[in-house]
Amino acid sequence: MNIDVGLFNYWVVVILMVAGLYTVISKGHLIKKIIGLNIFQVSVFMMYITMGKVEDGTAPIFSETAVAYSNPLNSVLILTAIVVGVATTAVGLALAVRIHEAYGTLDESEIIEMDGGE
Amino acid sequence: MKDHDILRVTAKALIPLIFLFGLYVQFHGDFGPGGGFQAGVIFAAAIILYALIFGLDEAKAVVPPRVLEIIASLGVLLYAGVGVVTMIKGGTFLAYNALDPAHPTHGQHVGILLVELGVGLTVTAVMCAIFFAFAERGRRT
Amino acid sequence: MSATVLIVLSMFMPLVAGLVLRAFDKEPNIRDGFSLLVAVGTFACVCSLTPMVMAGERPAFQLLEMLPGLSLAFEIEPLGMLFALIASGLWIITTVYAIGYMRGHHESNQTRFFTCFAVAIGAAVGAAFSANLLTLFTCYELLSVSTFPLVAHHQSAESRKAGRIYLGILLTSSVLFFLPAIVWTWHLTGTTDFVAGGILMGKIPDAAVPLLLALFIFGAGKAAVMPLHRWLPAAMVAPTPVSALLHAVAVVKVGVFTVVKVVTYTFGTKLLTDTGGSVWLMYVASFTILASSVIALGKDNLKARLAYSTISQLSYIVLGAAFANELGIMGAGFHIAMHAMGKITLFFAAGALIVLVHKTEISDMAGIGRKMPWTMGAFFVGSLCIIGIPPTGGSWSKWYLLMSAADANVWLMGVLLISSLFSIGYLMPVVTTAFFKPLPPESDHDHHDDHHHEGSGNVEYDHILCVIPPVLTAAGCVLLFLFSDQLYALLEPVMAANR
Amino acid sequence: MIDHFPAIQVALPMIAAAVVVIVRNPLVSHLIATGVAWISAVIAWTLLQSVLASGPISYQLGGWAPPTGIEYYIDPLNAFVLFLVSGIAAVVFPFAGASVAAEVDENKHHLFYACLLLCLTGMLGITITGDAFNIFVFLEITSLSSYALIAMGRDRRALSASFNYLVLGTLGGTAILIGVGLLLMQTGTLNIADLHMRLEGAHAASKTVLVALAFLTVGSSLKIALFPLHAWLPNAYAHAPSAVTALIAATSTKVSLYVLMRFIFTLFGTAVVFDVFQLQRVLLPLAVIGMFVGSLVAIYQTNIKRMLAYSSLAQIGYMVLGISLVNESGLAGSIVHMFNHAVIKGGLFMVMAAVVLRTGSADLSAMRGLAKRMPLTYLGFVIGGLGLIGVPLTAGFISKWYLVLGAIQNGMWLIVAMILLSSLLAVIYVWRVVEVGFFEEPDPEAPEIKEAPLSMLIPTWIMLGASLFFGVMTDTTAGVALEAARQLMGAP
Repeated sequence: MNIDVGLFNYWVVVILMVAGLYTVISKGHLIKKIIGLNIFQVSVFMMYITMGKVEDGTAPIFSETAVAYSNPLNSVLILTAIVVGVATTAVGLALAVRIHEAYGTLDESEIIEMDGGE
Repeated sequence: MKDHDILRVTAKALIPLIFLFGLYVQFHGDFGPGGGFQAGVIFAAAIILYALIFGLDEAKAVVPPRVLEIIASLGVLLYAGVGVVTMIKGGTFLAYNALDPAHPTHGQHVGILLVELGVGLTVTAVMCAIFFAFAERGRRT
Repeated sequence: MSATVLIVLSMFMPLVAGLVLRAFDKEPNIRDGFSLLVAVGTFACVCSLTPMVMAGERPAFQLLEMLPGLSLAFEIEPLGMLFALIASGLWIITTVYAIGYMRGHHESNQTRFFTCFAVAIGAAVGAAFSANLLTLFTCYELLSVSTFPLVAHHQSAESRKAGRIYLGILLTSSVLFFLPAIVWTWHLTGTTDFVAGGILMGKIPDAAVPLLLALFIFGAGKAAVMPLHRWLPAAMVAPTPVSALLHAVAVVKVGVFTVVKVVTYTFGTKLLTDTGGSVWLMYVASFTILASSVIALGKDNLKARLAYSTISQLSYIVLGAAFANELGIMGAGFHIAMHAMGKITLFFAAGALIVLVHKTEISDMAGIGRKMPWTMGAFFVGSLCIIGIPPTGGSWSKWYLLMSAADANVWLMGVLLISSLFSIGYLMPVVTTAFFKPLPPESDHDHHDDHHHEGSGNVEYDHILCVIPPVLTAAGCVLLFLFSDQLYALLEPVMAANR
Repeated sequence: MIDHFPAIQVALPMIAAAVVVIVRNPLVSHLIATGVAWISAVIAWTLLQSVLASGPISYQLGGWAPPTGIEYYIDPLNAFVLFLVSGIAAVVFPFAGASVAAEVDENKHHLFYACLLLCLTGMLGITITGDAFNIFVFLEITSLSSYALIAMGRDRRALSASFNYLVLGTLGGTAILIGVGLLLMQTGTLNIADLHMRLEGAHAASKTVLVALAFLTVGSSLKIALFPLHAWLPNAYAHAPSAVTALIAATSTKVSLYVLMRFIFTLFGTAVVFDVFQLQRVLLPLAVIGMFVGSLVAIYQTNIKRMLAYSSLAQIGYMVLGISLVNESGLAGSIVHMFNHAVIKGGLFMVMAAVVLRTGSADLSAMRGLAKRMPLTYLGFVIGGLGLIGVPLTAGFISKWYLVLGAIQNGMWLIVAMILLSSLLAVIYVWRVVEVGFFEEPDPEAPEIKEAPLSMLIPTWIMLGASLFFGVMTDTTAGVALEAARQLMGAP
């Protein structure tokens, strides 16, 4: 297969995305699910940053010497998305901690069993 | 870890520097890389470091959780407050130009600084609160 | 009072009364008196509208616009007038009867009973006055829901099951068939109003006419055209006043009323005769008439027998509509009135037997006529009316239906005649058993049982509140025979519109 | 002042959330939240009237003109949804007091109300914004606060339910983020109106757009809980604090549905979605299956909150069905059902909140003979249930009318039968509850149960009264829905 080097970042994005999704779906351990979610989200962050990159562009900070800047919009968007991701992870971990306190386990199938199969 | 002198001394030396760097990132954000988010995390890092070295109770004495809640809310209020002020002054929500109609650029400076300050406050408080919330759990059980 | 006020009063008085009744839960006398008062008031309102309609007016009233272009509106035309008169008039008598029955039978939850009863009557009058399909459908559903507590009144497992069958069939059929039929009509014509002569002419492909008609007929499950008749026998677990007024008059008549209304005011008889869209219905209705008569013959339980007789008689009306000619419509309209009067008499008598001597099976009724001459006499007159023998009103409706069949499909005259024989077969044995068989010697067991129920040593054979109503309605059967010209005059415009 | 209503609509609950955290007093928090919800509702009503009278409103945040800046864009559709969300909040917030006092720790009350307000902020934000990325941000605000709210339920199952929701909700949110990213890649803009203009031309049928559509559809379907992406919904509804269930069930899936509509009709346009990519071929079967699966599973539930949750799944099927009919009547049915179902289901969950408060259980067996003990509450259930079934004179009938009309206009007779059949399944599960309440005698040994407090009864009846009111006075619901559908379908 002929892999275009210019699309290298996107290949990484796809691999991370699928790996993250797979982890979320296949792993029964709640912490691993959160890790999977994080990987999934990071892949999207990468996608945004990659598409904002302008060849030979510098970071979008005003400078006398620079010729081209990368698109600052993508960085700004992803900054927001990262914050959202952090918040989600925090809430997820907090829930995991409380689930561990309430059930004594973090394994999804055991929790379902303790809930009576719902 | 209170007994480790090296850690204590290093931390005492580092924490002010971290704060200083945080302030730089916070208020230099409109010229260079930086802003409220990053600065907030840096501030929080300083406090978390303090908590790690000197213990949770010491840290809570410095910034009680109740204060964190208030700071977080104040940050949001500051942010929203700027928006409200711009509306009162005749612009749309967060239209900084309206802060100083005679010198729109000046208005923008003031506006972005205040908003970023709000963001910084909230992020600091929330990061610390998250840390405290998790750190506390282990001790209870 | 203006017509609008009268329309509003005659529909909403029962509805509001239903709510007010709840407040008198602890005061049975006030509650029952109030029920009676409202019944009389409603009937008075309906009556005072009658002269206007007879004079050719069409009092109308738009309540509100429910959907853009679709409103809850009411307009009184002769058929509706007739139906409203029957429902509200018989309500008075039934209320008197119900008070006697419910107290004599020591029923629980009497307040709920009278509340739901009032709401059901309000819905029936609303259906009678409705000016478009949507309003009719709304009242139809309100009637189904409000009568459910009446069917399941005893709260036993059996009556709840019957209630489920009742509501299940009625709701399913109406939602599954009636509603899409209305939406389809709206889609085709942009209106659902009842217009003399129909609205569908030229708007619907010929092939679709039987289909749409089928949706309407089976959608009106209350008309109990087979195979959607199962709810009617099931509903017989209800207290007898309910069976009498609702399941012989209001509920089932809303069903056939819908059928007649749809045939005359939505399709128009011309469309149906031109396209032959109602031919299939003649056969289905004929089958229903014969099949349910045969079933009725085999039932020993009096109320069950009457229920199957009702199914059969309802299909007379459907058949009249299916003939889709002026005499058929006239016959259908007549039969709505005649059957109502006759069947309510029969149910009143059956209920009196239950509440006074606790007899439900026909074979147990030997000789009872000698003890209860008035009740069984009324039963006899009612039977004549159902069978269609002078001097009762039923003979007129049979007459028009036969004439109509002669026009539309001669062979079906045979169905009408045979089924009349059947109805003699299932009604007359009751009368002969009651009057001509000897009364069996009363066993000790019976005494004990009666003692338990009545609180006195002797069986009470005539409770005034249970005996007067059947006698009154039996008299009504005869009066309808004598004064049928009034009825004819009322329905004449409907006939004219279908000429 | 009135010019700034779009901004105030979103900013006010956010500010209030911050204030509530500072104030900390449960009673004052409750009062603030209630007041804010009422003001929001008034603002939304004003906006709706203004949009209907004088056309769409555009509000430029920060004074930057679109497509550069973030724009709040209000047309009949989202004005309608704004009014729906804030109206429901205005009824549920005062109601929450009694229920929350019984179900949530005293020292968390202020945080509870803060989360409630943030949730409201998020939903209003999603609805009002005209910027695709902004939708994602507000969506996450809503989701995060709902995770927290659900986790506050008494039962430990609330925690696992919330976690489940978090995982699936994040996947959904991120899918929307990916979709928006792909569109940004293709067009370089985030403003929805601008995106639409740029997508109309050469890009319309490109693979990137197709993938973006796929991600956006899947993402919003997860949040809507469209079958088979509904796994999070039943437990989340069943175990959340009752007042939260009432709010979330009534609004959150509806807002997500709005997002889907916005993406399909405004962002991509019907031509791209339905003519080129044939999305209706996916949505239609899923909607129909959802209708049946939801209703059938609901019939077998003994926990009534769970039963209502599954019924929501079925009702969501109706709404998506309306979209996939691709005509004005169907879409209007979908929009009006969004409103009607919100009112009906909100009311039903409020009834259940009262039942849970008094009996301590949402189980069917606990409701035996309850109609005698709590007549007004139980009558409420009957009214709501009739609305779910779609009996005329209730709001549910109006939506069914338009859905059936839409299907008939397409000549889809099978779909007509499906819609009606599945609404009959509702009769079964509603009637079970009605029968148990009215026609069974209460357990003689059970403790005496009082009628629900007035602070719950009044809001419940306002909600259910609305379901009756909007069943007969349809100017605001069906009228606006038709207008919105007309504009979305691209008619002049």
